[in-house]
Amino acid sequence: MSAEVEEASPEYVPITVEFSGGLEMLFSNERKLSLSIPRRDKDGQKANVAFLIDYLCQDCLKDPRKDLFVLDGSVRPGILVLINDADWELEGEEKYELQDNDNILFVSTLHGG
Amino acid sequence: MSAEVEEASPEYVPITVEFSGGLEMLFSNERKLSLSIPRRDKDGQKANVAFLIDYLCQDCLKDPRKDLFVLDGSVRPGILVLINDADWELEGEEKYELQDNDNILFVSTLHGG
Amino acid sequence: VPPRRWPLENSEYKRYGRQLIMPEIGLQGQLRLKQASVLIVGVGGLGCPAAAYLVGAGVGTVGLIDGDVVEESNLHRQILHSTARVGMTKVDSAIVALSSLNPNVNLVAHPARLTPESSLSIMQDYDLVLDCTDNPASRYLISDTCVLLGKPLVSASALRTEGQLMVLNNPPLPPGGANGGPCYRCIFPKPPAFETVVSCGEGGILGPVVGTMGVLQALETIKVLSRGVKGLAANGTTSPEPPTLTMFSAYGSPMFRTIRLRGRRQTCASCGAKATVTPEALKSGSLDYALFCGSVAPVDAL
Amino acid sequence: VPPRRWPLENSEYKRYGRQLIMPEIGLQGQLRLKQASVLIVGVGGLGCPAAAYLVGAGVGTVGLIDGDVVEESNLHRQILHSTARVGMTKVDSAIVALSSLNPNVNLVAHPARLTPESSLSIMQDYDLVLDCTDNPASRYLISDTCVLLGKPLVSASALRTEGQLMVLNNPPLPPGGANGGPCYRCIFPKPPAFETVVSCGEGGILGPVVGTMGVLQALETIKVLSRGVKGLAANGTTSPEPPTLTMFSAYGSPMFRTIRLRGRRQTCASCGAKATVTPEALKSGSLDYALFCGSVAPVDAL
Ligand SMILES: [Zn+2]
Ligand SMILES: [Zn+2]
Repeated sequence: MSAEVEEASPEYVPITVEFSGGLEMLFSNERKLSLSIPRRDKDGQKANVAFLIDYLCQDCLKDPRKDLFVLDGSVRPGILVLINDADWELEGEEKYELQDNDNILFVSTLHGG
Repeated sequence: MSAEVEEASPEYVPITVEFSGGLEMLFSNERKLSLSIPRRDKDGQKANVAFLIDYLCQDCLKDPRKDLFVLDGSVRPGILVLINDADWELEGEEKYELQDNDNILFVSTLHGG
Repeated sequence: VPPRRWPLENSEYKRYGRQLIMPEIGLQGQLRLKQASVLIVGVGGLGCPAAAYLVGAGVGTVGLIDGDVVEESNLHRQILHSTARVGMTKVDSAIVALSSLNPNVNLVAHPARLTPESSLSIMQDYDLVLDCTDNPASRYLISDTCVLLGKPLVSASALRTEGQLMVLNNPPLPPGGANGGPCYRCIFPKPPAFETVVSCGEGGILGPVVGTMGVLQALETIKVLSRGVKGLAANGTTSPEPPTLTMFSAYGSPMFRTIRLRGRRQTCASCGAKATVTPEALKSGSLDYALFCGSVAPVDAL
Repeated sequence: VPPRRWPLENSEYKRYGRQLIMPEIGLQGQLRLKQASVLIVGVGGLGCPAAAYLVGAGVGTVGLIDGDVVEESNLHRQILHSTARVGMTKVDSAIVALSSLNPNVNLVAHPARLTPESSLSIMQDYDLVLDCTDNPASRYLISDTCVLLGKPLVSASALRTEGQLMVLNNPPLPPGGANGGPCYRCIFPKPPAFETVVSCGEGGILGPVVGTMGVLQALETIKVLSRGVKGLAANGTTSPEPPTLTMFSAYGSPMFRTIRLRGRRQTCASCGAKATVTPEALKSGSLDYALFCGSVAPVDAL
């Protein structure tokens, strides 16, 4: 499990990750995670949302149905990714570099009525 | 009118003030004001919410019915004061010292149904 | 009547199946709803949608209290009433609609105004109260009575394009119980000046605004009841959620805002350690709610 | 029919007075509501409360389309229907309730499923469409048709304890109009995998959750109509509010959250400059919504 450091650190970016619309079921029914993500990936690049998605799959997604979250290396169709309450397409999508205290929300679209 | 400076300054605290529940009618129907308040009052004390209320009455409240906002020097009964989305009683009420980028919300209670 | 020992009837599984299968409700929650009784004070813009969803959800007993009759100007927002029932009491009109939606719910009619003399005896039989009224005097009276009787209170209000929602006295500990939820007086110790109170008749009201608040009252009620309100009161645990005020503004951006509220006020006249609002004071009429709220037309306002 | 030159009748001033007196609506807004026509697609948990408040508010013409009949399992949340009307079409059942609430509204029945063959001809007569359906294939079909016809779309959905609300294609500029509001395909270019789509029957639904979303759809509709949707489309001004998604979670804290959405996607198959969704493609059936959404039961899902 990741360390739950709150304050800024030279090595880790503290962020909040949330799941909604049923996605929380894949993450042990946790709706909100406080995570500290390495600031750099193994190639020394700054951690971005693509890196976070990998990280979540490896460290947080215990459910065997990983393909309900990612498909072909990307977030599955029907899942909105929101960076600080804005559609990630407004922020650079997977290439957005994580900042301290960012909030990343993954929402599954609902279709019922 | 106050200067609408956004960045931090040694002399002014930038804050947002909002009105809701009908109170906006007293403030020229403005629901949201971006203000810069002097950091110190004339006695050199740090600007607090009491100071802000005085400031609003003098600089922003053009409506002659000032007594619908303050009464006997204090915010009128039936008006909630919220500091960063929390009841001001959780924050020290009138003595709360304004911080950069604080959000102060004045809400009139509604009674209709 | 002893509590039912057996789960639901077949037709109840069918009718409530869509909410039963959710972990948040489940069979246990549905049985709690069925065993529960709630009082809706005011069958207007808030009370109509609140009643519809509570009756739909299978709350066992729903009481309705209102002294008014249906008027044409109500119909744009008071969706249980109808054009043909203009002139009928709101309580009777609502019961026509509600019993046709779900005949399994025990509907109790109180076609009268709530008064300081009647509030204790009317409210004591219910587990939870919804404040769907439209004036400050009623709001203080209902809150005081809820504190005295140990009932949680789901309170909402609306005017023009805005609405407010709070769950009060939850958990409903006796006066002096510091871990109880705040009451209406904790949040608003002093009533507003009479001249600042605007009614929906004067200020106007957009139907879906008050409708949203009423449906949210039904939701909060179902949340409290399905968790087990009686257990909460008895074992003195704190509410699972800290007290909040949900603010709604139809033309705001965002439309909804959630405010953290204070807990109980130690000096509260109603729920504080030295409360002056007692059953005797209430019944004797020594607490003049209308005067307290600065009105000249005392009980008429209720 | 030329637009009415004279203001409202006396009984209309009485019935709509509480919303008329608000500056956000006013006489102008009320006349716009009266001259407007809206189509509600789906008369279930979303459509029932949405229809009630739109009919209450005096929208001139309200069309209802649904191919289902009322079932007992609907009644906990579909508050226009009744136990006695189980087995009746949802459209007819809703019309019974709505005409008794407000006989002045022209109610149009479409007791059928919306299909790619019928959607253009059914939707073209309306000013605005509410998506109150329950499956992805319908949602793409409705959005595509709204873009082709230049109609704003008020879309909501709900499941279990959560809901989502968006106003799409607002302003409703023609495909390629970059300042138009995003459509459903701009937000969700690819449909979800069929096996991840959970219906209310499978997943459950709490009545006031879907009820809140339906009432909010009525509110957004009234906001768009009373501002004057036709003017908006004609003069090509941008929407007064940037596009947002309102998310509701009954057990969340806070319960509501507002998300900023992207604008139109230049490459959108429906509203983009090189749109492939054309009236001809739609009518010819070459756009297989059910297949696109991965379903095996094509039009049945609509
Ligand atoms: Zn109190
Ligand atoms: Zn598009």
